[in-house]
Amino acid sequence: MRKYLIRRLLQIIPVLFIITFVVFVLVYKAGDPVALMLPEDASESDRAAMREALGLNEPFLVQYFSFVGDLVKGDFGTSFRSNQEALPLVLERLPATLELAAASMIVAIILAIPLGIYSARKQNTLTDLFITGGSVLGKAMPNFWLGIILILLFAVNVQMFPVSGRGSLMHLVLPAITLGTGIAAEMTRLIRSSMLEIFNQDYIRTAKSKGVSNSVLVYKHAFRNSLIPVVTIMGLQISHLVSGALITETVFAWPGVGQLLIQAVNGRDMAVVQAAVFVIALLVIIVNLLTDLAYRLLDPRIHYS
Amino acid sequence: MSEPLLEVKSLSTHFFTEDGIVPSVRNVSFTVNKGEIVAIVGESGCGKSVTSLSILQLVSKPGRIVGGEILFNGMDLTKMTEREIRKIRGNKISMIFQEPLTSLNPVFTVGNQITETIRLHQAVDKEQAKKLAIELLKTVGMPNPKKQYSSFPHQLSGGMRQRVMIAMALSCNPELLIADEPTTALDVTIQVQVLNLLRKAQRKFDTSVILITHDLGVVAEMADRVIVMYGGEIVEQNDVYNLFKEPKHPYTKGLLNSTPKIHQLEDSLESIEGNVPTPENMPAGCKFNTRCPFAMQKCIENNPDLERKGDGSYIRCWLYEDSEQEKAEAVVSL
Amino acid sequence: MEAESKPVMTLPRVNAGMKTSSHPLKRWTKLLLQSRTGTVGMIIVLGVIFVAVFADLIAPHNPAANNLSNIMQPPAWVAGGSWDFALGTDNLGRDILSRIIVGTRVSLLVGVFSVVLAGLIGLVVGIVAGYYGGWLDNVLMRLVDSFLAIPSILFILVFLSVFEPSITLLIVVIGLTNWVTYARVVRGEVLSIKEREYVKASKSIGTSHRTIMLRHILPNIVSSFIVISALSVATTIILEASLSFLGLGIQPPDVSWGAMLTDGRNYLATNWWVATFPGVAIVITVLGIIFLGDWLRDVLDPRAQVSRKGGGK
Amino acid sequence: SDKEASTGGTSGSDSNDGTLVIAQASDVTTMDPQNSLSTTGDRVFRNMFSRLFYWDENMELQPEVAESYEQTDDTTWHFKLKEGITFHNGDPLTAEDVKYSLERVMTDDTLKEFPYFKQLKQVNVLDEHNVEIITDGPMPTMLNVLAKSGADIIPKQHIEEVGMDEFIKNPIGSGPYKYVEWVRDDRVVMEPYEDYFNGTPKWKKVTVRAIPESSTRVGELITGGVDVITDVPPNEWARLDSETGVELVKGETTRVNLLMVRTTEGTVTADPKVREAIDLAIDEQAIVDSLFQGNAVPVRTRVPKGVFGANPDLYDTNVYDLDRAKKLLEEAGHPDGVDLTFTASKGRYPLDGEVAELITAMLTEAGFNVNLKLLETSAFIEDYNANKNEELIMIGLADGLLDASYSLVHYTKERAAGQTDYFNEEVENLYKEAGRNLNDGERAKQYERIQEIVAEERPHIFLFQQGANYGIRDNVQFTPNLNEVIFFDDMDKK
Amino acid sequence: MNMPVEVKETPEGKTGHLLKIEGLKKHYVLSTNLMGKPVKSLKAVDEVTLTIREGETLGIVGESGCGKSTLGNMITRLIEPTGGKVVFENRDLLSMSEKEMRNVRKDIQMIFQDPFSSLNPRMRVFDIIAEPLRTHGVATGESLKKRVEELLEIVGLNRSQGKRFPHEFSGGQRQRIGIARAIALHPKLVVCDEPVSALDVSIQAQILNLLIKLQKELNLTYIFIGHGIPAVKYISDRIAVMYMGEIVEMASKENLFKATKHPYTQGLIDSVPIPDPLLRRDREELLIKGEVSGESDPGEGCRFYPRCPFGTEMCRIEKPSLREHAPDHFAACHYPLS
Ligand SMILES: Nc1ncnc2c1ncn2[C@@H]1O[C@H](COP(=O)(O)OP(=O)(O)OP(=O)(O)O)[C@@H](O)[C@H]1O
Ligand SMILES: Nc1ncnc2c1ncn2[C@@H]1O[C@H](COP(=O)(O)OP(=O)(O)OP(=O)(O)O)[C@@H](O)[C@H]1O
Ligand SMILES: [Mg+2]
Ligand SMILES: [Mg+2]
Repeated sequence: MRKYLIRRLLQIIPVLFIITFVVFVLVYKAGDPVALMLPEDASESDRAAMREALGLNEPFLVQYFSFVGDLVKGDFGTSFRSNQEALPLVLERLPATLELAAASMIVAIILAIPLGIYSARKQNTLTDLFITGGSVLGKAMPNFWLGIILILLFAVNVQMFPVSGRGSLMHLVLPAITLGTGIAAEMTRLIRSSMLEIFNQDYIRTAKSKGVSNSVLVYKHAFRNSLIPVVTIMGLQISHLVSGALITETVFAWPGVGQLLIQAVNGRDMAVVQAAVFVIALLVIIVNLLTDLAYRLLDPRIHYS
Repeated sequence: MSEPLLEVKSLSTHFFTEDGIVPSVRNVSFTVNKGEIVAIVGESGCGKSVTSLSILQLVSKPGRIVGGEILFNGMDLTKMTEREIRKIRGNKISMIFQEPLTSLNPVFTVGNQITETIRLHQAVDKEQAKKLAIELLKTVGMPNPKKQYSSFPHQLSGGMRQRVMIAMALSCNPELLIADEPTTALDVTIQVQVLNLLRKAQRKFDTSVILITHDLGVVAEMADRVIVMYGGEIVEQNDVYNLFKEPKHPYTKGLLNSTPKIHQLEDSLESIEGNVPTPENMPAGCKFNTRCPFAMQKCIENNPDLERKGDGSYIRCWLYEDSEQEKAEAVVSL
Repeated sequence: MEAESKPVMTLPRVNAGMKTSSHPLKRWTKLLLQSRTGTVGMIIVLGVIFVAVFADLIAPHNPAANNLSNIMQPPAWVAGGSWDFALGTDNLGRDILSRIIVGTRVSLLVGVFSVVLAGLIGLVVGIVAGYYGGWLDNVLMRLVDSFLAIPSILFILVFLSVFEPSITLLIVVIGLTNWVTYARVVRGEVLSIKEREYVKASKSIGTSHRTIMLRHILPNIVSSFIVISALSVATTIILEASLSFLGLGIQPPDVSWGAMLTDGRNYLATNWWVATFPGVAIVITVLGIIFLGDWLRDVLDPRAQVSRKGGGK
Repeated sequence: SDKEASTGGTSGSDSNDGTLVIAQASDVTTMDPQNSLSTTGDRVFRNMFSRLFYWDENMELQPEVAESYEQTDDTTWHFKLKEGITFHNGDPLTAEDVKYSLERVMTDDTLKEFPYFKQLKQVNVLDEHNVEIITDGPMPTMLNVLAKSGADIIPKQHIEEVGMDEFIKNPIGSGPYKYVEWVRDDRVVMEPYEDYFNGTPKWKKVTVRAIPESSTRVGELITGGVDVITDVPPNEWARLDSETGVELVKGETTRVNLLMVRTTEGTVTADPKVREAIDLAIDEQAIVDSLFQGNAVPVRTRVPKGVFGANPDLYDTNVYDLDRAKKLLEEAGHPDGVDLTFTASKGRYPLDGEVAELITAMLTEAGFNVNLKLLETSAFIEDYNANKNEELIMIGLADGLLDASYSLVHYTKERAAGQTDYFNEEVENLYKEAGRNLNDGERAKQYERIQEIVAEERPHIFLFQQGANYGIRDNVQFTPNLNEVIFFDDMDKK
Repeated sequence: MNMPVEVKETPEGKTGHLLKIEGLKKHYVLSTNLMGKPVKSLKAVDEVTLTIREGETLGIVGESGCGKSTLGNMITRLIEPTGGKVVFENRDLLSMSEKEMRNVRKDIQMIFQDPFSSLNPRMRVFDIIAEPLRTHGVATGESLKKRVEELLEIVGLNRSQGKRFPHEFSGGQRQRIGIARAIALHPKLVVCDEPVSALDVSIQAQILNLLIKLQKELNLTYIFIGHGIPAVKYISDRIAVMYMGEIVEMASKENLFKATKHPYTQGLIDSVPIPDPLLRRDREELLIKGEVSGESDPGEGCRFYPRCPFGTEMCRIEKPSLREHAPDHFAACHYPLS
C-alpha cells in the first residue's frame, strides 16, 4: 500500500513533464499569440516586430528548452497578455475555483443521493419517471441557461441572492446550484442504476432477514456497494470543475481558473496556459489518486499492487 | 413440545419468469412445534430454500407466494405489513442462508454485520454489542474471533463465512431458526460443534429449528421430525426414528440408500436413477413417476394426496393408498 | 414393472411442454412491449429518427428564410403569436419549429455517434486498464489524467488548423476528447468485478484475457455504461454548438439544436422561447434514449426481469 | 430589496453615498497603461494616470498635463508642463517623468502601444517643466497620439526604486483616482487622490467590475448592484426600457462594420461589378433597423462623423438596389450566380453572427451562393491575420487616434497586400501627401477624397457605424463619448 | 522442520506422477510495518509437499479454513503461491508464462467451492458450460450445442435449463453447473473443491459415481477436497488430512480409517454423523474440543497441541515432522495412535 502510494506520487513527475510538453506543442501549433494581442488593424510589420520582441520567432525546440529550463527553476514565465508572472496569476484564482467546486459538489451530493436512491426504490413508478425527467433536464440545460434563469428568478425578480461576483456565502449559492445540478443529474442516474443492481444481491436478502429497516437496508447495505461508479464520477467532475467551470464562471462573473485558462488559450498565452494546466493536472492527479484509494475503502476486495 | 409455533398451510410459491411460471413450491403444509427440530430433506431444487424464504417473506421478485397461509404464533405472516414483518425477522425468526459468500455484504466487516443484528433487536451499546459478537463468533467455533471480527467476508474461508452467518442468526435467540444447510460448508468437527450449539439453543430457549440439509447423518443426529420434499411438494413426513427405520416413499428409500457410510467400504453407491424434473416441466401425476421403480399407470395419471396415516406420518404415494395397504407392504418387503 | 429398464438420461414427458425459443426479433419486441417506459422510449426515438429523415418534408417553413418583419414572434398560444409560426420566430424572424425539425438531423447524428465513439474508446481503455492493472493501468490512467487536465479546446484548435471542418470531424473530435469519462467509470467497475469468483473460474478454464473481458467483465459493466452514455447525448448535442462555433462542424444556414440553444442565450431574459424549444427537443430526445437505455439495462440484467412483468408486483 | 444579499461590498445605491460602481464586459488585462490598447483598460487608466492631452466631452483635444505647446518645425514639438502636479506617492511630476514614459513606449517593442509611438524619435528634457519631442517626419497626429493611454505618464523615480514589476502590481499615477486593489476578472477598486492637480475628485470610491455575461450585467444594474454598465447588446434594450429605475443610454463608437473584399486577380470579386452588386444587394438600413432598432448608422466610409477627416456625404447613407444588383451580376457574366465564401465572427461585435446571417440571406437573394464561415473570436482573428479571408470577410474596425489617417492606411498598397490586394495610384498618393501635411484643412480634404474613391471602388463594403450602449441607474447622469472612455468625474449621481 | 516426502513409484501399472507439489506455501500478509515489510502474516498453506499419481484420486480433508481451497487454487494458479513448486507432467507450472499456462489449463480444471459466485450472473448456463469448449476450440455450432446438452444431462440437469441464468437455480443445481463446466474438456486433473457438499445425497451419489465413471473412462486424476468424510472416503484412493495449512496425515483410505495415526484424523472420523437416529451419541463427549487456534503464528510446537487429548510437553516444544510410519502411510505426530 505504501509502496503503491509512493509509486503513484512519483508518477506525477513524468506525467506533468509530458503534459507540459504536449501543452507546449498544442499551444505552439494552435496559432500566433501576437495576432490576438494586437487590434484588428495592426499591420503585419507591427505583428512581426512584437513576435520578434517576445522571442516567438525562435525555432520550436529553442523555445521549448528555454521554457523547460525556466520551469525546472519553478518559473513558468510571464504572461504575454498581462506581463505578469504566470504561476501567481493561476494560484491567485485557485481559492475561488476550489470554493466553487466544493460547493457544487456538495449541491450535487445533496441532490443526487436521495434522488438516486429514491428513484431506484420506486423503479418504474411515476416518481421515478419524474426524477429521470429531472436528471435529463439537469443535464440538457446548459449551464448558461440555468445560470441566467437562476439569476433572473432569484437575484433579479426575488432578490434573495446577489447577482454575481464572489464574496459572501450567498454569492456561492446560485453558481453552485448551476454547476451542481448537472453533476447531480449524472450521479442520480448512476446511483439509481447501481442500486437497482445491488437490490438483487443475496446479501440484501440477508440484511432483510435480520429485520433491518428500509433506510438501513438502502443507505448502509446497498448504497455503499453502489458507490464505485459514483465516486468515479465525483472524481471526474471535480477535475472538470477545476478546469471547466468556464461558462458558470462567466455568467456569474466568478473569478476562477476556468475563465483565466480559456482566456489564456484564446490568447495563446503560453505561460499562463502552462501554469494553469500544470496546477490543474496536479489537482486532477491527486483527485484521481484519492478516487483510487476510495475504491479500496468502498470495496475491500480491490487491491492494488 | 405440542404447541404449534409455525403452521404452514397450503403454501404455494411460484416464479413468474420470461418463459413461464415456475411453480417451485406447491401446496406445502406442515407444522413446527415449540422447541422442535424439523428437518427438511429432499432433492436439490425441490423447493426447500424457497419454502424457507417464503416463511420470512423474502422470496425475490419474479417469485411470489401465490397461495396459503403461514401462521407464526397464530399471526399470518403473509398478511403482515413490511414494518410488522421486520420486527419478526432476525428477532423472532432468523435464517441461516445457504450461500455463505454472496449472503454476506462484501464491503462490511463481519463484526459490523453481526453487531448490526444485535443492536437492531437488543438494547445494547456499541461496546457490548461488540463483546457479544465476539462471544458469538467464539461459540460458533470461529478461530481467533477477535481478529476475525474485523475481517471482510472475502478474507475468510467458506466454512468461516458459514459460521458468521450462524452467529448472526443466533445473535437474538430467535423463537424459530431456519437453517438452510448450515453445516454443508463446515468440516465435521466444527459441524459437531455447530449442531451442538443449535441443540443447546433449542433446549435452553426452547427454540424451534427448521433444519434444511442433505446430510442424512445430521438429520439422524438432530431432528425430531423429518419432512421429505420432492418436486415442490412434501412426499413424506414422519418422526425421525420411524422414518429411518421404515422409510415408505420410494424416494425416501432411494435417499437413504444413496448415503455413503463411513464405516463400510462400498464398491459402489446406489443412487436414484434419472433427473429431477424441473418445476416448470413437472410430469403429470406423481412427480416422482419418472424415476420411481414402482411406477404404475395410476402414478402417471394422477398425483396422490398427502395422506395422514394412523401412526402420525404423512405419505404421498399410491402404494400406500389405504385400500392397497397390504399390496404395498408386499412390494416393500421385496 | 418395466421401470428398472428406464434409460438414465431420457425424460420424455419433460420436453413435451417446452416452449421453443421464438425468433429473437419477436422476443425483443415482446420484451419491449412489456415495458411501458421502454415502449415510450422506442416511440420517441423512432419519432425523432423519422423527423430527422423527413425533415425537409415536414418543416412548414424554410428554416433559413429570415423574415425581418416577423422578428421575435412569440409562440402561437402566447399573446401576439400566430399558428403560422407555432413555436414563434427568432431574432431573424425564422420559424423556430422548422429550425428544430431540420436541426434534428445534425443534433441526432452528432449526439449519437460521438457518444458511441467516445464510449467505445472509453470502454476499451477502461476495461483493459482495469483488467490488466499494473503498468498498463498506470500508463492509461495517467493518459486520462492528462486528458482531464489539458483543456480540450487546445486539441480542437490544433485539429482546426489541420483538418477541413465537417460533421465527421466534429464527431471524431468529440469522441476523442470525451472518452475519458467512460474510461474512468468503466475501469472503476472493472477493478471490482475482476476480483469476483466467476472471473477466477473462467481463468481456471484457460479462457483468454480477451474472452474474459468480453464475456465476463463487459456484461457486468453495461449498466453504468448505458446510464452515462444515454445522458451524455444531451451534453454532446450542446457541445456540438460550441465546437461548430469554433469552426469545426456545421455552419449557418445549417441548423442544430445546440446552436439554436446557444443563440437563444442572449434572449433568455426577453424572448424565452428562442432557447427553450430547442432545449425541450433535446430533453425529449434524451428522455427517449434514456427510457430505451433503462429498458435495455433491465433486459440485460437477468435478475431484474421483474420490472418488465406483472410478476413481482 | 434585500440589501444584505445584493451587496457584495461593491454595491452602488440609489442615493448618492459617494461610491460609483461601473461594470464592463471584460476585465483590464494589465495595470500597465502602455501595454493595454483596450477601451476597458483605458476607462481605468484615464482616471488613474494623466497624459499630456485628452479628449474632452465634445471630442476636442485639450491639454491635461501640458500647459501649452508649440511646433517649432515639421518634426519638433515643444511642450510646457503644468506645475504642481504630483503622483499619488507625493512625488512631483516633471519633464523627466514625461521623457521616461514616452521613451519607454517608443522603444520597448513588446508594449502594445508601441506601434503608435514609433514615429517619435527623441524626447529631450529642456528643464523641469519643458520637454521637446522630435519625430522622424511630419506627424499631424502628434496630439492624438499624446492623448492615448500609451502616453500616460508614469513616475520615473518610483519605478527606478521599486522596479517595473512592482510598479505594475501597485501602479502609481497622477490622475484623480488612485489604485487600491485589483482582483483579476473581478474588479478594480480606486480611491480619490485628494491632491489631484485639477480639483478634488468627486467619488469616495470607484469600483470597476468585470461581468462578461450581458444579462448578468443588466441584472446587476436592475438590482442596484452597479450604477453604470457598458456594452448593453440590443437584445437587452427592451429589458432596460421596461424595468423601472434603470435607463438605456445610447452613444456612438468609431467602430465601423465592413466587408473586406478581395480584389485579388483571379477572384470573382476582382470584378468591380461583382463588388458593386454585393454592395447593392445588402440593405444596410434594414439591418440597422431590424437588428439594432435604429441604433447604428449606415455608412459608406470607415471614417465616421466626429473623427478628423470624415466625409459627411458618406455618413448615414447606404445604397441598396436588388434589381440592379442582379443585373450587374448578369452583366458581369454570372447569370447563374457567384460562389462567395464569407467569413465572419460571432461574439466579437454586437450581433455580428446575426448580421452575417442576414447578409448571407440578402446576397443569396441577389443570386450569390454564399458559403458562410462563422467563427468564434480567436479562430476568426487567426483567419483574418493569416489573410485566409476569401472573397468576403466581415470585420469591425475602430479608430484609436480619432484621425482618418488611422483608418485610411488600409487602402495603401502595402497595407492591402494579401488582404484586399487593393491598389489605386491616386489613393496611394493622396494618403502619402496627407500624412506629411500639417495643414489641417487641406489634409481633411485629401482624406475625404480618398473616401469617395473607396466608396466607388469598394475594396471595403461598409455596413454601419456601431453604437455604444450603456445602462445606468436613474439617479446617475452620464453622457457617453465617441471614444467610449469614461471619465468618472464627468458623471453625477443624485 | 521440513521433511522430504519421498514418494515411491507405485509398483502397479499407474504411469507415475501427474502432479508433484513441493514445499508449497501461501502466506497472507495481514499487516506491514512502516517499511512495507510484513510483520504479521497468516500461513494459510505452509510447506505442503505431496504427489499425485496419474489416475488416482487424492482426497483432502480437514478443518474448515485449514487451507484446502487455497491449496487447490494454487495448483490451478488462481492464487500465486508465496513459495514452492507445482510440477505438472514434469513441467513447473509456477515458472510458466501466462500463455503456456493457458494451454495447460485445459488439462487442469477446477470445481469451485462456492457454486454461485463462481458463475457469471449475466451468462446463461449454456454459455457458462460452453465457455471452456469454445475457449479451446473443442466444439462449435451444432456439435457444441450437443456437447453442452450432453454435459447438462450428465450432471443431472435438463437440457432446457441451459438458457436460464444462474440465479434461477437452487444451490445444488448451481454446483452441478460448475461440475459440468469442469469436466467439459476431459481434463487430466480436476481439482474438486467440495463439489458435492451442496448436493443432496441422491445427486451426490450420482455425481460421485459419475466422477468415478469418468475417471475410469478417461483416466482422470482428481484432487477431491471435501468435508463430507464419507463421500471423500468413497471416492478417494488416498487421503491427505490437513490441519492449519499443513498435512498431518496421508495414507491410502483403507489405512487411514483402519490404522489411523494422527489424533486429529481420529477426531474427524469420530465426528462424522451417522445416518441412524438410534445411534445418536452425545456429541459433547467427543474427542476433539475447541477450535483451530487461528493464531497467525502458532508457535514452535505441534499445531494440534492445544486441542490434542494426548499432548505432552514434547508436543508443545517440538513440531513433529511428517514421517512414514507404515508403507505409504505418513503422519506428523510424536505419538502416533496405532
Ligand atoms: N429466481 C428464480 N427464477 C426461477 N426459478 C427459480 C428461481 N429461484 C429458484 N427457482 C427454482 O425453484 C426451485 C426450488 O429452488 P430451491 O432453491 O428452493 O431449491 P432447494 O430445495 O433449496 O435446492 P438445494 O438443496 O439445491 O439448495 C428450483 O428448481 C429453482 O430452479
Ligand atoms: N484474501 C485473503 N486474505 C487473508 N486471508 C485469507 C484470504 N483468503 C483466505 N484467507 C485465509 O486463509 C485460510 C485458508 O483458507 P481456505 O479458503 O483455503 O480454507 P479451506 O480449507 O478451503 O476452508 P473451507 O473448508 O472452510 O472452505 C483461512 O484462514 C482464511 O481466513
Ligand atoms: Mg437451497
Ligand atoms: Mg474452501
